[in-house]
Amino acid sequence: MRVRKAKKEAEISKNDPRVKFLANKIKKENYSPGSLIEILHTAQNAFGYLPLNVLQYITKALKLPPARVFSTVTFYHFFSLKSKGEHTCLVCTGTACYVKGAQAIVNELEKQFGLHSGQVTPDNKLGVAVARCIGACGIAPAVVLDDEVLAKVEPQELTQKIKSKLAAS
Amino acid sequence: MSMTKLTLQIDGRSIETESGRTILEVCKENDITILTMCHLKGITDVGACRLCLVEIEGVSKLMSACTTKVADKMIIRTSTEKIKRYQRITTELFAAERNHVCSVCIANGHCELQKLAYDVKMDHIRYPYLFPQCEVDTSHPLYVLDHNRCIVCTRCVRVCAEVEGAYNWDVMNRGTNVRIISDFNTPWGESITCSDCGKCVEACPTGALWPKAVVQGQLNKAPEFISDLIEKRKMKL
Amino acid sequence: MNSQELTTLYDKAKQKNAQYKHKICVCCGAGCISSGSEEVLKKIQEEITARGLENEVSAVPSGCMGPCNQGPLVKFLPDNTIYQKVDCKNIQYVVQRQLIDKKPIEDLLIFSDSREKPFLNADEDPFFKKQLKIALKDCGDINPEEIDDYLNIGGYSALDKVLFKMLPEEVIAEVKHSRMRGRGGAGYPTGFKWETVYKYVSAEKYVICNGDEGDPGAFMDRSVLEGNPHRVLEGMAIAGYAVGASQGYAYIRGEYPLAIKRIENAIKQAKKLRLLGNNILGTNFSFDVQVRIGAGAFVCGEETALIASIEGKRGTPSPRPPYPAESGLWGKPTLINNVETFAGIAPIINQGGEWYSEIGTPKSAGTKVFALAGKIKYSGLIEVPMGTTLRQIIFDIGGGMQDDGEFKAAQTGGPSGGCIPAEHLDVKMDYESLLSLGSIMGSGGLIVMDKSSDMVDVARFFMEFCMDESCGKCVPCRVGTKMMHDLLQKICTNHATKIDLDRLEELADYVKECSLCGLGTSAPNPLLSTLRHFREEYENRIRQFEELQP
Amino acid sequence: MSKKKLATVWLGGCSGCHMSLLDIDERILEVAQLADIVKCPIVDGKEFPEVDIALVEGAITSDEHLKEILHIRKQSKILISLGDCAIMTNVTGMRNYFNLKDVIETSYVGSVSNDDAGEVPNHWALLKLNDKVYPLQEIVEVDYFIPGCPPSADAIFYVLSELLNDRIPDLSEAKKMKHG
Repeated sequence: MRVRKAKKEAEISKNDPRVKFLANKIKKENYSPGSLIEILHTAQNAFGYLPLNVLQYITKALKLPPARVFSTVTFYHFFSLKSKGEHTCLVCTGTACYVKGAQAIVNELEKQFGLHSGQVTPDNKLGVAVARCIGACGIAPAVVLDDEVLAKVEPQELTQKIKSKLAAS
Repeated sequence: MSMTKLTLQIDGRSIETESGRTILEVCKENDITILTMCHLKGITDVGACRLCLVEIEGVSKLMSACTTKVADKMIIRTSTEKIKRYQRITTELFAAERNHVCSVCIANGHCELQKLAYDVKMDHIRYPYLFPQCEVDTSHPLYVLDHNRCIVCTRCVRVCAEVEGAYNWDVMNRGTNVRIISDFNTPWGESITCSDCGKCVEACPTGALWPKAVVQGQLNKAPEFISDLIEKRKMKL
Repeated sequence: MNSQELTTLYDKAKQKNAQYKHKICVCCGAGCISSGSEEVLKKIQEEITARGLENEVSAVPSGCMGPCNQGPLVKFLPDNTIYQKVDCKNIQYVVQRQLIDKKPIEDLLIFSDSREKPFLNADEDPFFKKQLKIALKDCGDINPEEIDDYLNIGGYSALDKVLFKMLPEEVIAEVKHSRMRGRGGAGYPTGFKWETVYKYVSAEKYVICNGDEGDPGAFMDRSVLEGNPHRVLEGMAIAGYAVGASQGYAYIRGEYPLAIKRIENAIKQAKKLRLLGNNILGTNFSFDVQVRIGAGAFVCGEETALIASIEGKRGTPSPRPPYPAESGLWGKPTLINNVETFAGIAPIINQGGEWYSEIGTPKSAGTKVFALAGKIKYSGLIEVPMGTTLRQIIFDIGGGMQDDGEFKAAQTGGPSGGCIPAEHLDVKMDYESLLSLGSIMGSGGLIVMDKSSDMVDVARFFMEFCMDESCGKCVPCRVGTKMMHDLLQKICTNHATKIDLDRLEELADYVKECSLCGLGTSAPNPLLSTLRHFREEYENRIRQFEELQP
Repeated sequence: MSKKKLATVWLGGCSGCHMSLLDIDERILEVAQLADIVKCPIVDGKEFPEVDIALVEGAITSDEHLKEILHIRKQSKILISLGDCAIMTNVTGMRNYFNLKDVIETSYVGSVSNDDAGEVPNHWALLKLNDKVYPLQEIVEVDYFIPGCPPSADAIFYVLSELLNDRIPDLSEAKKMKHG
């Protein structure tokens, strides 16, 4: 038998309110493996992303194989294993937005902040992502800036808005 | 479930069999060749490689032989020109997806993918190679995982979960970014679930999983060993 | 609560509503909210209170009214006057003129900026007049967050009817008689699906509402869920009664937080009144609904993948048979229908299958919701009888092309559908006609394109979508869509030869025939349909490249 | 029957395929009866002449190769990809997973034996490597393929003798196909 030398991740603090929140959710879902995705949603909402030690916590609580949990997390685009930045800018690139110039927005963000989809600035201030369709086609092109849905977005106006947000924070 | 006798026709041959079996099982019993890659007798079939597709009269879609049960009076065709054409494309896509460099592969000469290429008479690949950058995980003391040679048949995943019960493996990401992972995409050698049994290595059809103790040209896998093991486990001695 | 008490509830709701002379609905669909409609609603409520009209006028949020790019929309009932692009600044003026002076402001009425004479009663405007709303009927007229509003229009009376007056077999017969077909895309007859699930004997069965509307350019399900969630719940409960299930799941895209919020709220309210939960209306029938939130995977709209996702796994599809009707969620018989399908159930029960079956065409009964988007004057949500022509939809309802551009093609069915060229503008929008043109009905996304659209690039766009959304399980879809995308990219950048086009066509046929699930088998559709109707665009690019060669 | 013209070419490969060609041993006399070998890495000749059959070993790795293969395609009635490098880039293509710059740095500077003292050679006579290595069929139309690393002498002889006798070779029927 070989010696097992699994790397230890930083333990998560039981006093962290987010952990308590997560623990409650897991209890509410009856520790059922079937509710893995609901629990992951809760964890991501609480932590902004899914740190490895949180995944380990969930894995233990639900008595699931680690690989099952990791494979599920990486399957869904909603879940992120990396922190996405203090401010997030989500550009919808669904068909309607695409037809109405979402690409210009993506290009402008790249030009102004040097960020491709899924990237974060080195100082972790701003993260840029694209969505496949947020279902707001009537107001295309649409952008979600920190949970606020912006309609008929003009690239320059958007970057101005982001810049003022960054300056304010 | 009670078995009922039924008669069906495969490639013009009339065959008697029982209900509850898959088309693939019936074909094998009757020496009708069906190409497979993700199938391994004894573990759950997933119908992923699409090599075993057959035509069934009255069914508009092609059906995977490994997951479709036989029915009375079914008329099945396994080797029409259309099916052969599709099998060749599947093989080409397998070969173009990752980096299958036979000449320097540990499994050269003992590889199911290589054999498949001969079976479908693939002398070259018509599609551009994707040349993805793939890792080689040598962290396990006994075995190597080489993603360059992996075709994501998931035989390792199913053997580990269903036969060994360790559930070390699963698949991460999606699309062409899928990769076999152990635990949290942890190096295999640091897995807390792997029991070092080596069943995944036996089950792997290519040179993606191999024992370190073997040199090129000597690798000889025995996936049928897994199938036998499953049969023996069912015995009540 | 029993049936008697439901009647009392209806009376109560009616009474409550009767006291108001006017009702102001402010569209709080996701589109209008992003144009600031919540603020508008708040201001209107303040204005009503300031004028001391709170006992005469109620101002409530409502679901989607349709013309999403004219928002924020405010509707005055019972006059049915709709104001568009309402600004917080002129609310005082609007309320004064509409409610007090009774002199509506023509310049602010819906479509006033593009029609010579706007209509005081919006239903007379061609945009609304040519529609027939069944699934969307009450969206825009009721407050989706109040069950009273739904009860006021006879909500849950269909559930009451089936529980006390109909056997499950009779419910199924009624749905079969309506000839309704699944609105999720494939168009499988709803009644037959119900019957199949009904016939399997099992102590546990499940009903799933598929709200994983992932097509880019489609927002029908979202609007129904946001605008009238109780209608969907009622449909699910009726389905549960018919097939013998006591647990339902509403699977909704994570991208639709408002829809999730409203359906969760609706479940809570319905449970409180015992219209969901144990012993509904005092009968032996129990039915509970849980919400499951999708996590960003288009493939989860496929039934078997959706089931895997509800079970907390990777959303990878499985080969069928066995069909979910036999072995679905947790291996039990499972009925999966689309949001819009469930929204159509209560009207069928209330008004009869016969009534429904007479709407639409012989093979495609009823109405269909479409999401109009792209280069069209009035984009938004519409509902028309099946068999309405594409021309009627775009030019009569949608007001024609944006900036009077020239129509080139309409894309239906999203990444699984195809493009319809100008010469087929008179195609009837029903399942068979669209299929014969190489497209599909799909869930109802309808993107209009003008001459500036490059059809090869459109094909590439959808192929990229399918490639990104491929779950990676089967080889044809995983590698085939990637290869096709690369070849399309090569054509788009003018680097492809005739051989590349041949390869592309061979691959398209292969992926269509060999893929495991619907995502793969339909992934080549946008490519095949643009090849069929706009082949010269592909060939021109190839010719350009080949002429450059030495 | 007039004598045919035969050429063999060595592009981005290890010349192992040519070794295998030589392994047809005395059967080369049979080939010589039916064809003249007019161009071959060991026969001097500046221009690539018009030929009936060209056997091409190796992948396309540089501008030079690209120019050559386009010219060869024009000059040849039948073009045969000889060996795995020509067909699937094989070992030659193993640099395709990396940046060309990294590959060159690693080989000339970073490799352990260099003690970081090496430098990237820069001489006009050296091949200018392309970013990626391509198999022949991605650049030109190829008529026949003899896979293998190297292909067996039997396979090579079989294909040659069939073509020289105006028959169509089928490697899969003769069970001579071999990858790797």
